[in-house]
Amino acid sequence: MLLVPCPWCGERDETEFSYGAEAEVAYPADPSALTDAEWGAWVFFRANPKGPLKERWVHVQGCRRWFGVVRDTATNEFVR
Amino acid sequence: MGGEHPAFLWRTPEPRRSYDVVIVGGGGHGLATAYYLAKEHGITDVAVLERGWLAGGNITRNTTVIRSNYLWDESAGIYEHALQLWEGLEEELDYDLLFSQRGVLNLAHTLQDVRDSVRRVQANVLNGVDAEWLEPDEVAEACPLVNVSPDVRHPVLGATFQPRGGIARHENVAWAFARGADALGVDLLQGCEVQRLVVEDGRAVAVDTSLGRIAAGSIGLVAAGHSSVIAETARLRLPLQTHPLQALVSELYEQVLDRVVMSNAVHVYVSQAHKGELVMGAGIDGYNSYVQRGSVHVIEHQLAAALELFPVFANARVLRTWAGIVDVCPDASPIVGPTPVESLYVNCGWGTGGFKATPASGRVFAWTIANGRPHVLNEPFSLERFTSGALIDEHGAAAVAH
Amino acid sequence: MRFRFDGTEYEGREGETLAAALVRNGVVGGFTSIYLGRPRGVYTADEQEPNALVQVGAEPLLRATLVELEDGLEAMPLAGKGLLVTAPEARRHDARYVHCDVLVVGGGRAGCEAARAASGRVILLEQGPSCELESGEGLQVLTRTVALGLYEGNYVLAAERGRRAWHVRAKRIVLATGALERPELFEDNDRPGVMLAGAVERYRVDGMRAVSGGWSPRVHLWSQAGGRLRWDDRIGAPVPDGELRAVECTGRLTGEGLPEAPPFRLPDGDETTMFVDLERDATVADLRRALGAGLRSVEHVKRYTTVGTGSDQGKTANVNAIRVVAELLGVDPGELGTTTFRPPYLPVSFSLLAGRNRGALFDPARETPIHRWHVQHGAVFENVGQWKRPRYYPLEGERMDAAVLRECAAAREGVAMMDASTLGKIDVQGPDAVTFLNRLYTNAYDSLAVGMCRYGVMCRPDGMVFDDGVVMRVGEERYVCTTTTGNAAPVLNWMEEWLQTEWPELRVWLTSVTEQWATVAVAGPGSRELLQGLTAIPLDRESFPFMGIREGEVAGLPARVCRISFSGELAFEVNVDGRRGLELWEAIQAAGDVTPYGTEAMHVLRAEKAYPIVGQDTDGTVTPQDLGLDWIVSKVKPDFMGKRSFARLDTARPDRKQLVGLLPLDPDALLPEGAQLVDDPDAPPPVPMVGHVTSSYRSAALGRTFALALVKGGRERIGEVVHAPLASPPVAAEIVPMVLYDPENARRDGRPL
Amino acid sequence: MTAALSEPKIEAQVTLRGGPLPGFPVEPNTTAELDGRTVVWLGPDEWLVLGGREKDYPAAAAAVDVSAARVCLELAGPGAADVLAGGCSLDLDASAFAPGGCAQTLLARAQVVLLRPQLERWWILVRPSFAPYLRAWLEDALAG
Repeated sequence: MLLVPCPWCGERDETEFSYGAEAEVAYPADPSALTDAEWGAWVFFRANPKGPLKERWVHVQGCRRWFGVVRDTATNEFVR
Repeated sequence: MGGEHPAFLWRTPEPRRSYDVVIVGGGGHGLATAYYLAKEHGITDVAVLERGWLAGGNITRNTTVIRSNYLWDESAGIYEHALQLWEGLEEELDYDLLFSQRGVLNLAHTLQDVRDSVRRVQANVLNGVDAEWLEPDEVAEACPLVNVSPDVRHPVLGATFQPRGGIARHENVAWAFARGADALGVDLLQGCEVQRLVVEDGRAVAVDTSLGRIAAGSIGLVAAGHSSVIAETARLRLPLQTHPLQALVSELYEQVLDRVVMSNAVHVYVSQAHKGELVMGAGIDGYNSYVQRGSVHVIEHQLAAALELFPVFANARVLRTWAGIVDVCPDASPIVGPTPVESLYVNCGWGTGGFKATPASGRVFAWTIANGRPHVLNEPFSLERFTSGALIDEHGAAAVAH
Repeated sequence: MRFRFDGTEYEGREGETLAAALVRNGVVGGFTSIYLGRPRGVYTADEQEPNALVQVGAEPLLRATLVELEDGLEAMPLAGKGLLVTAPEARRHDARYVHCDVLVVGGGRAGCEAARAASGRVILLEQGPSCELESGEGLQVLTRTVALGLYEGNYVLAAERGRRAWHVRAKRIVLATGALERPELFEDNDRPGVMLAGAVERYRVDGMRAVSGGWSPRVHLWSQAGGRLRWDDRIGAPVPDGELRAVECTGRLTGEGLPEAPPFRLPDGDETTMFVDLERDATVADLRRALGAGLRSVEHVKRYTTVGTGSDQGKTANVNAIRVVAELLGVDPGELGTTTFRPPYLPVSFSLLAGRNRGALFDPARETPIHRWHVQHGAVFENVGQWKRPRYYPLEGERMDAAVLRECAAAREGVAMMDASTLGKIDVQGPDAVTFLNRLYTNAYDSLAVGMCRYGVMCRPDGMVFDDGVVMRVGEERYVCTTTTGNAAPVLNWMEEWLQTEWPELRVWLTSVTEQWATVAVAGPGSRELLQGLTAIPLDRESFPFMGIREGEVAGLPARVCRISFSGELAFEVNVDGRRGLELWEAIQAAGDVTPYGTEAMHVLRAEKAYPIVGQDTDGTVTPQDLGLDWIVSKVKPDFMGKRSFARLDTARPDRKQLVGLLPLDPDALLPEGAQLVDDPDAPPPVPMVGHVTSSYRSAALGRTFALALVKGGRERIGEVVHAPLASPPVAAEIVPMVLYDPENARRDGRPL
Repeated sequence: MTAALSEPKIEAQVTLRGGPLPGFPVEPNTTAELDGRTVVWLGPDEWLVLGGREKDYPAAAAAVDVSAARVCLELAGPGAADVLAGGCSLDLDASAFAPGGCAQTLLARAQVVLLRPQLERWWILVRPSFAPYLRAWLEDALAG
């Protein structure tokens, strides 16, 4: 049972959150300028490292805020 | 005990410096691939590299459900091919796999479940896959343990039934392929961790391992949860996310359940293995992780769900819980085929569906490596589909975990 | 007190375990092994007991060493397998979530010391019935409570026997779990009368052969949580090694204070009767055979021999197995490592972990403010997500088909009303609201005037339809977006995700108002007259246009009325304060001859107009264009969610599955929903499928059956016939344009007042 | 279990968005009493005012009437916290959740806003559609 650090509400049980995968994958400035491959990469490809991952969570059962954290996927420990 | 296993399984060879084909990953799919390479393509200069112990990954952690009642033609194609191979596999490999075609029930709990079920059953039948739709009273007949009372929170409105579906004993399957491959000359190298794929002018030529560099004519990457990590070393990005998938077994009980029963709506699937333990699976934990450990609330929900369907389990006890780590594609279908890196082939993204596909996955992947192009059955499962949009979306209408 | 074991009555004593009582009563043996059928007897005095397994009533596989005697207890010996029987559940299980500064696991000497030394809120777990410490200020002692697992975030799951699951979050955890005595290996070491020395001592019994292979620390929790282990040659067993954040080990768990183990060597004799795992009937011979098969990993050996897979999870067997394998391979036991430790430490019942979440409490059933009325009027309900929605309202003895035809006819010819309160409603406010909506919906909102509403569709970035609904502009900078019932929460989360993570610069605020408003849809040619009798808002078609919004009073309640129609008929949706929803409903009921209708009739009415239902006519692989909604996909907006994906090779194919109407050639034949469609009904498998039926009904208005279907290149195939060969009997149907009822929308304005 | 369940009526509730208005709590998971009304922190830019109406707060960036969107279940008595601890993963000890505190969390399987007006008095704000479930769950828990 992960203890997820909400920057506002503090550490809460994983059950209060939804997971948002890799953080800071910006929406392309002009999708129409991208090739199908480039567009597909944005839509479907996200980082999946074994180790530190900058990822997003949303405190969906709490303050409803999205936030980014770094978690080590090899240990499940929140680094920051 | 152990009588069901043969007196000899495999050698423990010294690694050679070079092989025609190197298979990265000594799980069920990797071992099956090596077996079929040797058996059907005469390619025996093959090494299977396993960082831990053979078949120590997902194949030993899964719930061994076998079925082929998938919605889309592409999925039905490869899973039905697998089921047909399963039906001859004990003979093929001369090994008791405890393969039991006891029938698989997928319960429907909502009107939309019913629509989706009818759609899937009819697609199956038209594709030549055995499938039936059962009304609640027929469900009770097929599996008297299931509570079909209309008064429960999520009543059973019916079920799809695949009589040829069932279960097999996972380590027997992996060991049978391993023994078969070993007997045909394949080197099974355990404790051999692949650190990186060596690529020279766009061509994969070798792997650097904890036992040194091993050159390869072709490389098949079949590392389940770790596929994307290893692929990254060849600058190959895969649309995968790795999640824990939990399962559990109960203590041993006299046989009470002679079917496989699955329910998406309430997130549970269960069968009773030959030894007598109930084998149950849950949903995927939501976050990416390589830790073979899940969160306890998932198990709690799963058990509550199981008791809604099977009141008789109230006094059953959980003996052991664990998690495998599965790599999941955006469309919940696998990627099997060539990559932009020449002579590097991937077989990954099976998510929760890997075990049942083992023989077909190994067979078509061996064909793909041997011929340098995809077999007709895995052609649709290409990386290309994430560019063209031709996904094979199995978590839409047909989404049935495992 | 008296108790029965295997049909024989014995005398028992207060505070005694079943095992202790059996031993005291001179029962040597009494049990049988699982595969070899060898006689076995009580072997230990603790939770690792491999032989003395009993069934007590409906409870299978209890360890006699843990069963506390009660007067009249009846126990049957089990040979390794229990019986699952349905029986009324005696106990109610629940859970407790607790937090503490220090959690001590194990109430032995070391555990109690640790608890005494600890400050702040302290919890001590002891699996036995008693502990020298008692609960007091700042200290909570839980006896008969076994720690099952140690998880991320210093989270311990524990089971208080037969009662309660404890979820403990601790700042610091002290493991004082002690050690377990090991069996000794020799020929026939499983015979009744052979007993661990510690047990002989505990039972104070004569005539037993006391054996000991040394002691193994209970490293289970430590290892489960990812703690490293080190082989300790002195005690001949693994001990905790390295560090785990905020977890400490103390006492015999660390190996300290444990007797030095006798140097290990394989005894001579018949290895087929030297039992390593008593519960699994696995012997030294089996281990030797596994190595002979070429196996080297203890994990392989475990699976080959099943050593350690019994209900004691190898508590008695695993360390000895490692010692034997090491000996046979001539390696140091430390090199072999151990098999993986997994929760739970002791088996725990499904019902204990399920707790209160059973029956009606398994999953919340959500009810609208008007629910009571629906129940009182005999509605048959449908589960939609967690909601309970009336599916139809049968009259005395009326079947569903008849009820639905009647409800539909009322909506087409008279007045009908339905409870639409479950629709999601999201209040969207702020200067940038319109920009926000333009980015998420496929159509444009700049031209939407205050007091008007517009139908909208949302796609995922992959271009597939995600949800649809109506966007109402209720103020200069204020909108209310409705969502499908099942997607209310997902759509709000989706909106928040984009707003917060991609477009934080937008000044927009989102609030769920789903339950703020009760919504009643009044549909039918007579709806205007009926409703006009309840409100001063002019409802005539000139002053209240289609897709208009009016605020005012209805039946004396402050209301927001929208002229939107999901049936094609003249219709009004009346929204009032949720707390007054029932009042509104009853007022409209009382205002005239109004037929309540449910989701089934609603589905028929909308299907006659080819209004798609997300999730029924779509499955996550359908674009707005596939649904024939090109008119709602903006050609002018530079971008919106999903736009780019429409241009992809596969998504732009002309022969994609498209939503079309189907008219069975036999107007009485009903296509099954979900039915697959083919061109050649007589082709042998595999038969190419050209589409499938998404919705299918009997229509009162059309006086026949009809369906909606997704058909490959369907819009190019109007007039052609397709077949549903697996319908019974098979059905042939003509492909027709989607909209089968009032295609020119003549009815939606109703007749003038 | 020594606790009693009741349902106090809250006539009006309003959600306010944007920056904090004077006197509003800015500390997460706290409440403030303002002109006889309880202002509940729901998020860095979101507050719930018990007894408030949209028109009372023209200065707010956004004000939304949610008077009907949550009902209040009150659990009071020495055993109240223990009952809640049967389905809520928060630390309900007064040292961690003091009177005047609030939290949005899960109670059993329902999302709630949890308030602690007094040491042994808890207010559970829940969506009306979930109220029958939560009431049943609490009554079940109270029965022990």
